[in-house]
Amino acid sequence: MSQVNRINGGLIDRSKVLNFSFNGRNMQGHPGDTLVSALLANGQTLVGRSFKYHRPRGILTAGSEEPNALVHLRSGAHQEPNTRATVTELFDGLTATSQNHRGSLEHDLMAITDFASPFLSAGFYYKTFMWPKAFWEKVYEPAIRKSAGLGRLSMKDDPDRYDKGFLHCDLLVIGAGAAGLSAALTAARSGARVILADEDFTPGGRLNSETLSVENMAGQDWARMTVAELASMPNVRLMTRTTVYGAYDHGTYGALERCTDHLATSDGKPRQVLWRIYSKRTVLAAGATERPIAFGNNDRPGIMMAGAVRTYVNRYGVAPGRDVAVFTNNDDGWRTAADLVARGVNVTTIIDSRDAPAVMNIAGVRHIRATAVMDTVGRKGLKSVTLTSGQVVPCDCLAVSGGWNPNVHLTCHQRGRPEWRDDICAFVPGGPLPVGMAVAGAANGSMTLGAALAEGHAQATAQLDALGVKAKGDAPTAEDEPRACAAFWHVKESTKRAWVDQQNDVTVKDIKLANHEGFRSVELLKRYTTMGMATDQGKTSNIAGLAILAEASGKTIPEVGTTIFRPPYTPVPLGALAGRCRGEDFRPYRLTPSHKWAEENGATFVEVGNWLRAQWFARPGEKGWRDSVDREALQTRQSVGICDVTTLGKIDVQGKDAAEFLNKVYANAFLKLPVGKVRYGLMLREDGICYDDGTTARMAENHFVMTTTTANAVLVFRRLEFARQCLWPGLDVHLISTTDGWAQFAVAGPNSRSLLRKVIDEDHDISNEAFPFMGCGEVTVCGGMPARLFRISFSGELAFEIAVPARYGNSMMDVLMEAGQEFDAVPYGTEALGVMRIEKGHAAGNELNGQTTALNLGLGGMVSKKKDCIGQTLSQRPEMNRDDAIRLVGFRPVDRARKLIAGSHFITHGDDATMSNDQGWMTSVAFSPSLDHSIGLGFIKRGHERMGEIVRAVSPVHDTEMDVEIVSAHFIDPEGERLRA
Amino acid sequence: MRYSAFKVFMQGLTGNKGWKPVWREPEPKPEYDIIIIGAGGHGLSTAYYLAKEFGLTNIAVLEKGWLGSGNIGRNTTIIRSNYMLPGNEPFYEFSLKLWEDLEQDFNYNAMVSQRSILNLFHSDAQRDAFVRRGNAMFLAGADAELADEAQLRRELPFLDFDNARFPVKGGLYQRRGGTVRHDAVAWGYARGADSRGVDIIQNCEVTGIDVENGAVRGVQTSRGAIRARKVAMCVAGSSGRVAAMAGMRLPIESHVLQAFVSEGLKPVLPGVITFGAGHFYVSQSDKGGLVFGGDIDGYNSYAQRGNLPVVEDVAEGGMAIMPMIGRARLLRSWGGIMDMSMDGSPFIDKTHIDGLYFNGGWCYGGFKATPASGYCYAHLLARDVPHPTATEMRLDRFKRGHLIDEKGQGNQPNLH
Amino acid sequence: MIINHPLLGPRDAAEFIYLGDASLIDRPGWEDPDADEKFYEYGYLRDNPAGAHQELWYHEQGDRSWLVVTRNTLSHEITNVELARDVAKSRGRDR
Amino acid sequence: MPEFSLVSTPPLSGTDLTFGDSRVTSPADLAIVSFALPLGGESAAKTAIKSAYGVAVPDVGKSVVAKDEQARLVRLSVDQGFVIFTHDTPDAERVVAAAIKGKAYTTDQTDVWCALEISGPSCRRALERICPIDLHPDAFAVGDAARTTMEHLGTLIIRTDEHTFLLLSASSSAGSFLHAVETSFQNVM
Repeated sequence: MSQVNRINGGLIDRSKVLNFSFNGRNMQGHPGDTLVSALLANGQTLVGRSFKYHRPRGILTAGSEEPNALVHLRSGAHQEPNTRATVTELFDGLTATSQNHRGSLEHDLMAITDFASPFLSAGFYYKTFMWPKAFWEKVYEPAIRKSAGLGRLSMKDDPDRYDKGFLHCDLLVIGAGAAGLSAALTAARSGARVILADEDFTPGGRLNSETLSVENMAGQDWARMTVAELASMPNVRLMTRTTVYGAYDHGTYGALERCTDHLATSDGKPRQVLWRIYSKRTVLAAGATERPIAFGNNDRPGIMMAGAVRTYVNRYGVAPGRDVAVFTNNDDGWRTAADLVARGVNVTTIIDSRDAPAVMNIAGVRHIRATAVMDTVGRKGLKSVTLTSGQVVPCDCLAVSGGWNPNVHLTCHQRGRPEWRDDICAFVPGGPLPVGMAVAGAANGSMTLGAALAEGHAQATAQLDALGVKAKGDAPTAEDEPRACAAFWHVKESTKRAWVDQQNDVTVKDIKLANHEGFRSVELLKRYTTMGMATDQGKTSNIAGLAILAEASGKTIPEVGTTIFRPPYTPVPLGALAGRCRGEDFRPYRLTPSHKWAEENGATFVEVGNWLRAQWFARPGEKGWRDSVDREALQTRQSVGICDVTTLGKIDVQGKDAAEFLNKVYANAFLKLPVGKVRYGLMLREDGICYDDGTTARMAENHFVMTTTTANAVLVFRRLEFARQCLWPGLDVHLISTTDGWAQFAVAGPNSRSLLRKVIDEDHDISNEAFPFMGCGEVTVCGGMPARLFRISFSGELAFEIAVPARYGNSMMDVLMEAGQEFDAVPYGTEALGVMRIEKGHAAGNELNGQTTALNLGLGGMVSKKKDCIGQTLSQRPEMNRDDAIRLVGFRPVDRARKLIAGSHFITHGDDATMSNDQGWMTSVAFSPSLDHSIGLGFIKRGHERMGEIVRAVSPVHDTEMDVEIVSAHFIDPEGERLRA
Repeated sequence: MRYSAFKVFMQGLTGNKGWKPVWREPEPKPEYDIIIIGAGGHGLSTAYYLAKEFGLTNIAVLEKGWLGSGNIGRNTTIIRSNYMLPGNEPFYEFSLKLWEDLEQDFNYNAMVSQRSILNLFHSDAQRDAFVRRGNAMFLAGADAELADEAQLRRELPFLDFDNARFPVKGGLYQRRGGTVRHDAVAWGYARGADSRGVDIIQNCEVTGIDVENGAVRGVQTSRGAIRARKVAMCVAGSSGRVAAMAGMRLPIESHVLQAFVSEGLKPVLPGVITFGAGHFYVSQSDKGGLVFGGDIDGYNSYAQRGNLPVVEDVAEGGMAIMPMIGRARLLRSWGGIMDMSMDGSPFIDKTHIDGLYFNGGWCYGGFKATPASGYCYAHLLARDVPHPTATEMRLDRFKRGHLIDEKGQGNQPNLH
Repeated sequence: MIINHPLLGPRDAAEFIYLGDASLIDRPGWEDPDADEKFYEYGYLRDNPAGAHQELWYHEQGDRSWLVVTRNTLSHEITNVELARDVAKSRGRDR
Repeated sequence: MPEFSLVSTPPLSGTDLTFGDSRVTSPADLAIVSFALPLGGESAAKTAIKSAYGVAVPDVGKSVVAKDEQARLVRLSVDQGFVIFTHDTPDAERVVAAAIKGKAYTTDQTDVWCALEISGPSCRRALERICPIDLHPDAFAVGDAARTTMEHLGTLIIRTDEHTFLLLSASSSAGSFLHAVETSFQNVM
């Protein structure tokens, strides 16, 4: 069997054959086909199963509103669930499988749920599955979850690439149907920068599906000609396969371009591009969506929207059936019959719910007026329909038209609320539209072709006018076709279930039950019945649903109103929304200047924010990281170690008032810091909590170099700019970051001075007398290279930090190591750095965690009461200064062989381990190779008064606890003699 | 009407014609003992517990829109008690325990599903903080479990372990955490309160709060004046607007939080997973949708909608941690308005006006608090003393310097 | 959102960092007799209006200027954008 | 003669990539010095800069080439700008400070940044993928400059010619920056 339903005509290229498969069955189609048009051509009308009742389902529409024809597209890691086959462009080698069935599509074992439907009414699950209590997670829910859901993810990493981009234009035209083409043409000819976006692969909208004429030529031809003209203009960007899915603030739109979805492979290129379009003005010409009528068993394969039937015949050259009947409440449905007959497809009957004469005379077609379809026969394919008159009409395709709903979605993404228009029985855009948006054509309720073309032109003209551009040209013209419509939502005579939301299996009865039970707001209705919450977001169901609710609750449709339309217009893959930002490209890497050296010398790296820092440098023979870290820390304390500390934030602070400025942003005094000196600075937030710390050096009278912690570099800069611009704009002070500009190395240990003497040019005296602890200055190294030297120490040893321009950083590491050879200098990483800072009791991120005060940290004395500074006043609030406040102290295990655990909580001996007895927690732990046991820092209530006390350190998440002794946080050289040596 | 499997079966046999309305639609009376402003989750649960636990039923719950239209109807449905600080953790654990018995208690299946919640960590410092937190949870009687990378590789093989910018080093589980069908919580509480005599009055907007001599006397509404000696604000998201009617300025900003759901998919996620190196958390609903979210947009807003940068940021986090979701599609996004407080923690307190009570400042953590918030607020309203688990949730704590700042971000609401 | 920077023209709000109410410019004096109360109100209480809101945005990925943006919190419409430095000066802030 | 010597290894040095009609290169020896206009001393600083470079300090968001074509002045904000010029020794700050007679606060920014010059007709199509700024010549003319963010990286973009852009980004993330630019070209080729 091949393409049994293919007929003449349409916009397909019969000269090429495309092979594809559906559920393993090989079929053929042509370029220009969608998967559905090709399936129909091959006689495949059963395509999927519904969500709840697993009803056999076919094809309802020919567009992105499709609720039924959803498939798994492609296979393996490329498998894409819930793909609308109606808009899937056919390509050679396409494979698709149906979803949501156990067993085959034809014989779905889950179809049993359909027979249990009396017990599965709207919201039934809220009323049962409560007993026994433990059964929900174990029995009921797993069963529900398994049968729910639709398509299946492959569980494999998405193998495709995605990209994003930014576009700017004067006028964005959304939709390339009659109104959109008319608007775009008007704007383009006027010279404005235009973007015309359409979700389809062939622009033209309904023009491609109809037999109407524009400018005295076939609509299809006019569309093709217009598109060609637009494509040739440099000021126009024509974007096909592009869905504008969301209207965001101030003229920003989200759009998804499907670049390779119509190809067999992406070939290394991005599969899709997510565009952010910045438009000055927008014309929304998104068209309209035809809506079904609810009647008994209206969900059978073969029952289709009347407009879709025209699309398959006129655009794709496919007859959706052999014997077609039409059921309509409006004039438009009649054109389906006329077009089919013109193509030689047998149309037997037009059933019009209106008691009105024939809209047109169509030879050989019977007109039954004031009648409706009440029921249908044919579980896996339509066989006949039964009318309210009792008459049975045999047919294998029923074309249904319940009228058209303007696609108002994007008009509502901000504050717009649609307004009801009785004359077209539909909601049209209302309320405040997104800024800069105008609506044209069917989307605005201008349902005829002539009106759509005219309105596209008029709206574009008005939008250009607002931009100060004079529009050129006249509107294209066309005849206005008959479009009269009479509201008709569901067939009351139907006793069988009548579907409103086909995908989620919501029926007229469900809506009536929800109303009866009190779920009378349309939002409650939606939530209770799940109407409109399926993958089609209710494009074909919502309006009928709320009309039925209105009827049931005795309200008018506008009183009931719509639910809120939310982005996206059609679903957007998460891969596209993420773009390139996944895997290693999730965020940029920042590398230290000596990164290459570290790589070559055995470093293991660790993420510190976006930085990669050397964590330790393994040497051959070392069995684990502890070996390396212990060696690095010991050797630094015994001789000299070198560590790249470039990641610390560096801010150049200059200006006549720089000192005064620093005095305001630091808790301690900076006004009188002498030139050539460094001072430790403590920064508070305005709420009095410690924020950041670092050293600031006075390089010259009006020039300071501030350092911040690595984590807070950007945040501190931001706050300083706030202080400078918003709090004290009268100060002459200027800030610029130099973090990346200087490669800075800590050179620490008793031999650090000796080492540096070999590197620093001889004319700079770095003796203890000339360059004492907390000294700083500009020096030169290696024969005249400018450098900065700071005598500061994080390790507690005699130590310096030396900075050279970053481009010399890698070389500087080499030089320092070479110069250090005679001292057995070691490079050390962040772990050894951490060990040494814990040995010295210095607070770092685990202690400066945004919850602790200077008092908690034992730095209360640093907060000057004699001056104003950020945080000073609020730091004095009573509960932040309680006598029993937590204090930072040191801890060691009573059994020295045990390892302390960071995150343990402290409990006083004799107390139960409960939250009310919680005394504090261990913040940081390390193994001290110098002391040969585990040491820790932590906060404990009144810690400074409890030296020597033994408390319990409990860690229930490790199911362990141990006794620890409270000790001074300064484990090594508490007098600080070494660093002053 | 009591719900049960038997009732569903019998109704099914008789065409589902015998179901009763779940709640009445009463006209407001001129006076009540207590008026609760806001028929969201917290307001309805407050009414329910007032009626059920404290025997007070002459109560009106006034709702501007439809019941459950606040953040109870637009959240990501997560329940958990993985807090750390003494002012918070006992309260959230109390809430989790109420969740565990809720369905039997109010005879409504809200699908409380203790599928576990997992917070991933990516650095040693994060691990230390999670150990501290997990231990605090134990001290408060909650459960916590530290998982290492090897365990997570076994349990969640689809996470990006091998190509990640911020490799997963482990995670903190709370196995008792999970999800709940959020709307059903509102409906269950509403049904339970209504059946005990509470008047839930929808489409009734409070337009003014009547205060005489420092004491509350009632409220003005779009359906006329209603008198009461006790008025309880319970309108998180709109707290600023309602409190302004009583002349109050609050330590709260209103911010928009977006949330997202994908198309329905066959089960892929066992529980709730939170990425520790970006803004992304996700669970999967019983219908199959991936329900996910991230950070707030970050600017003051009452608009119930957000912008693209956050949508993209959340998707980036998702793809970074589980690149298998690339071909799943975002179906729908929405925004809710959050009462972002100055330390990230809520308030259940009296106000300076006699008889006027305040419940708000839930940031984006209000859903999980629904039962305990209602219970504790009911306790305060009925007895005029705070419930023992909510003693710290006071409005004056900032003046005193008592901060309940789990994240350590200070007095900048959009960072909590 | 788009913020129309007074010097640079329209820029995506993604380039900016949001702080909060522009009343944060009005930092109280530390020696005021009721400084405790004033700092508490400055630090913690907000008008949080549903409507026009003057607020601080920092152009971090731009010219590093702090801006005072007047924006409607219901519609997100922006009606005015000023350099915060100018606003601060006009409110009497100096050094 | 000193015992040790330092070798310069600037990030991206030697980058030279071709994508169809376009090229991505890393300019050699590009020196960058920031100047800040002192509060109250703005006009003196501007006068000094004008006399040093023969051109007035441009408006914010603009750049201008010095009269002798040896430097480009970029105005980044109300009180700050860059002097960008070719200079191969690490004393650029002193050179600029001397030229403007110390009338503005100067800071060496050479090593803070890495630079890519991208030129050719396809540039805009590639930049469209990462750059939020409208680069249409009507909106971003030759000489225009903007600081923005590209793929999470702060970037300064300057249009130096119709189809030529100079991009500066933080030197520590140079590798990720090049990767972002390269990927953009690959994706549009």
